[in-house]
Amino acid sequence: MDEPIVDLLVGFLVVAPVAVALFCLFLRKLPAIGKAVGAVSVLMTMFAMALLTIVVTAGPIVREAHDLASITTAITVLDLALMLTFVYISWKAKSALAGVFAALQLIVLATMEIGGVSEHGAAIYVDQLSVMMAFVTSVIGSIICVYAVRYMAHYEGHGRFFAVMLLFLGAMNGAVFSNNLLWLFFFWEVTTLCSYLLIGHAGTMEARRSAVTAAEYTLGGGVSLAVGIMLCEHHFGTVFLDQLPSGAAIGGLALLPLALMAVAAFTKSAQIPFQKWLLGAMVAPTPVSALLHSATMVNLGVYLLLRLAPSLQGSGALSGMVALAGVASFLITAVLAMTQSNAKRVLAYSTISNLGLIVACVGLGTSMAMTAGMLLLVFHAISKALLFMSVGAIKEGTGSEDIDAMEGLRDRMPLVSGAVLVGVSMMVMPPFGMFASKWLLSEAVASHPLMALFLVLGFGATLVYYAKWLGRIFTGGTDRDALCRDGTPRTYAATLMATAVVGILATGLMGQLLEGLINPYVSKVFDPVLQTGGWGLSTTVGLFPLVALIVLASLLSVAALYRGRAPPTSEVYTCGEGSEVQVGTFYYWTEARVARLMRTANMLMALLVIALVFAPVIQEVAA
Amino acid sequence: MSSMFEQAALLALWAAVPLLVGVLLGLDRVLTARLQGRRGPSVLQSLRDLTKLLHKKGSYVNRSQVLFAYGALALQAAAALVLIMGSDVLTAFLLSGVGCFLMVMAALSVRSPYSHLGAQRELVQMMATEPVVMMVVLSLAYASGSFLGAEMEGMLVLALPLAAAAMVPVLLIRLEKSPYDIATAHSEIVSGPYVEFSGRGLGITKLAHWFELGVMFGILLLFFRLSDPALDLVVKGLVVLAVVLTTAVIDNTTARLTRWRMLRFSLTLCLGAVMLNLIVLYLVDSGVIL
Amino acid sequence: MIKERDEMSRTTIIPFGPQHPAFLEPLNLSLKLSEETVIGAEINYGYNHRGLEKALTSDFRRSIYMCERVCGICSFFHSTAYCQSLESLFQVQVPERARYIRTIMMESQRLTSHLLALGHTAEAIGFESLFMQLFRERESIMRMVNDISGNRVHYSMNAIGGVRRDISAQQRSDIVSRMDGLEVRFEELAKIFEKDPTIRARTVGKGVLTPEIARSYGVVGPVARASGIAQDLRETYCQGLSFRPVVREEGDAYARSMVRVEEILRSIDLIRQTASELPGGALNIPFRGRPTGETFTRLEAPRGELLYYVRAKGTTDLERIKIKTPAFVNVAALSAMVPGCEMADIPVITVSVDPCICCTER
Amino acid sequence: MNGRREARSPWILHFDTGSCNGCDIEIWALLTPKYDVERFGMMNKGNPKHADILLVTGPVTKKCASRLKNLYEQMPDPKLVVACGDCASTGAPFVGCYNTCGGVDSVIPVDVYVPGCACRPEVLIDGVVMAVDKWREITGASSEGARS
Amino acid sequence: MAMLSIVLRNLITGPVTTRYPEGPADIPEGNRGRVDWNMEACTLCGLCQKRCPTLALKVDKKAGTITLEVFRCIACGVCVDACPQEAIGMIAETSRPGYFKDVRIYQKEVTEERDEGPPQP
Ligand code: SF4
Ligand code: SF4
Ligand code: SF4
Ligand code: SF4
Ligand code: SF4
Ligand code: SF4
Ligand code: SF4
Ligand code: SF4
Repeated sequence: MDEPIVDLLVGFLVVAPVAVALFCLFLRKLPAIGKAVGAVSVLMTMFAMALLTIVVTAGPIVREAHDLASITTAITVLDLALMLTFVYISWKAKSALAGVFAALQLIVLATMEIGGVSEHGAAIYVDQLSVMMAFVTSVIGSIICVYAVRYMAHYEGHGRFFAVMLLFLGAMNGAVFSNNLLWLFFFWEVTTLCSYLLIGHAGTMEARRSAVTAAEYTLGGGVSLAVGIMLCEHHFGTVFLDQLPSGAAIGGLALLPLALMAVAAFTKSAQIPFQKWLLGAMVAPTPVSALLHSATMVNLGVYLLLRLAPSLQGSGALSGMVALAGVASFLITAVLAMTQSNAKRVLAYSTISNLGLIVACVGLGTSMAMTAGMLLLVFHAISKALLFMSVGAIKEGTGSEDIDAMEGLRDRMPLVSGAVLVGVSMMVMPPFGMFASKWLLSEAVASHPLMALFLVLGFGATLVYYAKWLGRIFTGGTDRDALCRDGTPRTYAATLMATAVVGILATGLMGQLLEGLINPYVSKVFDPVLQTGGWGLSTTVGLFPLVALIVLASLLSVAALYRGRAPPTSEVYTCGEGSEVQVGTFYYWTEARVARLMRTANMLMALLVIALVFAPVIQEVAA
Repeated sequence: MSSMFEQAALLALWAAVPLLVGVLLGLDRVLTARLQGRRGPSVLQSLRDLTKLLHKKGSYVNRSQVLFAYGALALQAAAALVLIMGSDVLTAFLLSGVGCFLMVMAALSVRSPYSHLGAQRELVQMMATEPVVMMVVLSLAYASGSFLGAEMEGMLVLALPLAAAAMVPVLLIRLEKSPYDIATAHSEIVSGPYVEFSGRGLGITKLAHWFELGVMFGILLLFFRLSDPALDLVVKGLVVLAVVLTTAVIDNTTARLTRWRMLRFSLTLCLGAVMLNLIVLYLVDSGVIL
Repeated sequence: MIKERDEMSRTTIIPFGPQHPAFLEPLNLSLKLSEETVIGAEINYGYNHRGLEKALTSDFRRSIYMCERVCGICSFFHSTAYCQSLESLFQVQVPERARYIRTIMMESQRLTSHLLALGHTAEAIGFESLFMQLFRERESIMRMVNDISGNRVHYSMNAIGGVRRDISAQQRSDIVSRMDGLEVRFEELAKIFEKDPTIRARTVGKGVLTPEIARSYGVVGPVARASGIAQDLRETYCQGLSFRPVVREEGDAYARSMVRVEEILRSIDLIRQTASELPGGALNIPFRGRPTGETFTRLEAPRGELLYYVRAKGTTDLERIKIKTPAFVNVAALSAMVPGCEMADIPVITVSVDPCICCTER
Repeated sequence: MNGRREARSPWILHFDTGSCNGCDIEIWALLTPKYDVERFGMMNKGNPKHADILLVTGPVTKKCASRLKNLYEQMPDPKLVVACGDCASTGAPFVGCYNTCGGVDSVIPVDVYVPGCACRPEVLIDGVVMAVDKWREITGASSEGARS
Repeated sequence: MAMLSIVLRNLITGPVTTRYPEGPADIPEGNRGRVDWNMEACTLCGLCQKRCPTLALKVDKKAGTITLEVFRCIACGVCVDACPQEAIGMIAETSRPGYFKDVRIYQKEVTEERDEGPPQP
């Protein structure tokens, strides 16, 4: 596809948010910003859909680097400016670590620019994976921005806030469209900057400290990425993603750039032992959390891994370790999520956990696993956005994010509770995509006993923490008690419902999603095994009755919405005493024990990451 | 035509799952009574109980409770159907797992201390059994090369003896028997997750539980398949009877232990047994052993 | 702020009773749980208070039958204590045969009571078949006392000055043979209580009552004896019969069960001795007039020392009856045993104390 | 026969409203090998919401009265109450006790009275059978009513 | 494993459960089931009423009746012992349960039974 309209679409998805972001800086007033955000959201959604259609029907969009040399130059300049900004920020925040990282990045970049970088390849390469990511970012990200318009009424600095939010979306889109690793690096670091600004937005001591932590971790990851890119150039003679050799062809030290980029992805996706920044980010306003956890930031890490998957495939020890890091993160954070009482923290752990699964998928490097990973990416983003936005609405309604305080919310905020129900259902219940991908992944690990062990335990823990939370919300008295109901603000209702609809549609169209986006990307490396057919989705060894389950779920939902004659109610059983009831939650482990587990996990996983980096070296020495 | 006939027969079998499980539970009750020196009820007693419950209107505390219970039933029934149709065993198991999740939700959706304690114990119970059964399913698939029940052929128990054995404690737990009758532990938490259900609602939860048991027994029976249909039936019948007898005897010779012991036992010994079995098989396949 | 609310809603409050499957009787424990650990327990009484002590003062003859109904588990101990009180007010000496018959009935009732307590313990730890087995043995004694007294629960055999019903020679041999059979079968069950790993897992170390705390609560009976307090009123009263109290040191639910297990074997022995040495003579010595004065009577009931205080002023109605029952002190000791235990241990610990509310509250 | 199916599975709830334990133990005896009422499908459910038949023992002390009512109300319809023993029937063994209400029927409606102090297991069995008969009548009548 | 041998023995030797109500009840001869009057012998002296601990019976000299509230009688046998005429006997058979609380009236000449009727709400 060469039509200029395509250029326009691609360009728009990156530039429009940035432009409106600048505009926001001047608007300052919330209602005006709201209108601008609304407009750009609608446009981005439409454009993302258009781009999606084009890519699905006409295949990837490729733009050669030599046609875009001016942009490359601009990006190089901006990149250096960005690095200097980071140095400045570190100096102001008195973070030596961040400063060192920023300086290192600067040095690596400068070295590369001086050494010269190959220019022959596609700078922009919009394939199915990119467009899938762009779609998630644009649609879910837009919804979150609209949601934020209402949420941020209680905060200061609207202009700056929305500017950064939109910039974030633009940078995300830019990153996933880039084929040139240096471009990707630039956008990658823009998201780092955005996350720093957003986390620190509230301006409190805690917020600022968390922001600095986040910057330290992700800048460290950036260093790893920069070095990785440099080594790419050194070993493979290219910085273009599509030109990286496939895994079977590389070994020894040549694996080092891949290992480093994987580490960078781990930091971005907050895998253990790099999870601290994401947990600290909880101090940010809820829309920020929603954005970081679903549409942007953490997705970028796993996106990079999915991109690198063809190269990682068959790399033996390296991909094995990536897989192990992924499942271990998955299990450990799933267990930790059981012990948390703050809803946002539970969600944060759950994010790390789910991203761990995607990492594991990449590490496993089979057709089924890749498919599962991509499905997970989409559905996780949607449901996480829904859940975070619900928590925000709950916080506004009740003043608390604590799970215990949400007891009986069903009676007080039925709509938001329904949204949580849908969100959690998307996470654990059929027919939603997360469930389907869990199924697929499980079938993929049947021949990997150890991975399977981590996985089955983690799935159990996942059910437990969601049951606990949802259970709290739905802990109600008799229907007679459910009288007073807070109205949920319209913006919240609309955005929550929109997200739910996106999730439901995506589930309903899972077959199309598979045929149009996932299988084509998977087929670059593997024979895609998951097909639509039979009762739903089928692989050579298994079958997922999607259609039947959708019918079942619809029937249940109809039953849930049906308000027939009220059944006879009775009070709860209290041994005849009829006393006041108080029910507590379970956290299984004491805080000390959780901290101990955390320390051990951090240590072990840090060792694993070190091993990951040294594996190529050892392999080289051995060979 | 014959395939249509077969499908109809399978559907009939599915519809008969509650009957079969009911009779099995009745048999278990008679056996338990005899082991205790009592005469005991009729073999059909469990079915009679269910019929009575389904005909009794009952009262509820709130709507969510009822809806979750119906959801649990729907999922368990769907799981049983998937299994019976010879389709994906893993799908069946996952569906049944979500069915248990919904049952927990049903118990949690009432502000009742006993119900909540029961639900929390049910969660621990799920943590104890789900991983084991899932590993069992994975090992079945590994040994047979397919996740489709219809394609799991031969006496897989010969390749997976430990995995099959691990199903016994799981069934012990799921049949609510000591030493691991935890969630509904009759004395201290009254009837745990079921405490706030009555009449038809209770019947629904029971039915869901029966379907779940059907799925569990179904997974166990996947270990035993012979090509001769008559012999196949006999072997399967004998296996089920042996399991019922074993669980009844174990139930009657032990006191009920606590939930952490259960969790430890099942996550170390049972899961370990399946893992060991799977790893041995894996090593044999990759030629490391033999 | 949020932290505080956190703590608050982390606790569950469980109303344990008055109607609860683990309890036969209406008693309410208000348990505060953190997850499943008990962090506080409040015992609420009063569900079973009928006002019997007041009613018992109305007519001293009628009260024999009424004070049996203080409790259906050790009814005979109550009527015996009551009759002994009045016998001491009337200063009548009970004939030897009557004393022996009372002993047989008391020890038989101790058997039923201990078997009940053990069965209840088995039920509380989910060992249903053991419960069934114990009750099967208990039925044989119930049949025996039914035959002797005419009722399974309330023997109505006591009279002031002796007993109302005799034990025939045939009944005597029946008693001895039943005891022989019971001994053999019960020894098997005793071994299970002692050795079974699952029972031990549920009872050892549960609800420990150290001797010091036991003394400070003033516990009596098997509860005291399981905490190393060698105190059994039968030791001084049972002259002529070989008797030693059963004592254990651990003070936990296991020890309390084991004390009962061994006491059952001793009671079997006592019954056999008394039944085979049953002396002849009158059943009952008539008394004259109206009671006057005041008296204390102590008796070793199955759950420990039972105390009757009776004061009379020479009228048909008594002036005051005060019953201090063993369960009254033992149940209170629960509040020292329960905190820190698991919810699942509550029935075990409670039952191991063998609480009886009907006499505690009368 | 209408109501047959219900009547074959009577689940009981036992509540002691201040009895002397005599009758309670006899109820327990019903569950044990010698009497084993499970042969009639009877089961002891410690939970009013699962129960069909409420067995009450004791003369209903004043403190228990409201609890008894609460439990009775939590039982789903159709429900039956059996007053076990003289206490529960009339409160007679505790005549003159100031804290009793004198019989279960002073608090909730009673369907069957079982005599005895203590009531023998055999008589209790008869009493429950009578309750089951009555239950059969109730459900039979109501389903006939629904048909016409 | 002692329990194992016990339960297996139980399985082999069979249940000990009574056949009641199809079979006979296991009631010993000397059981204090219920009291019965032989009004021929009774002199309506009222001693039994005086001694009855539960006030279960009423002697009406004028009407020549003794009224026994069956559900109040605890079968203690005190009246049996108290009667100077030995007009009262103790029967091993117990009273029957009822939908209503039976009251039994013994007439000096004729004996009849009547129900108290449904309890007043
Ligand atoms: S003496 Fe009686 S009234 Fe006074 S506090 Fe004690 S129980 Fe209450
Ligand atoms: S203990 Fe005695 S004085 Fe006190 S209330 Fe009871 S009967 Fe009355
Ligand atoms: S305790 Fe001793 S003195 Fe008392 S009745 Fe028993 S045998 Fe006799
Ligand atoms: S007499 Fe003793 S037990 Fe009773 S209230 Fe007073 S101090 Fe307490
Ligand atoms: S301690 Fe009291 S309530 Fe318990 S059995 Fe003895 S007299 Fe009865
Ligand atoms: S009727 Fe008699 S045995 Fe039954 S509870 Fe009442 S007093 Fe006790
Ligand atoms: S047996 Fe006892 S209760 Fe019955 S009438 Fe005679 S004296 Fe009264
Ligand atoms: S005591 Fe005997 S003679 Fe006198 S009224 Fe009663 S039954 Fe009749």
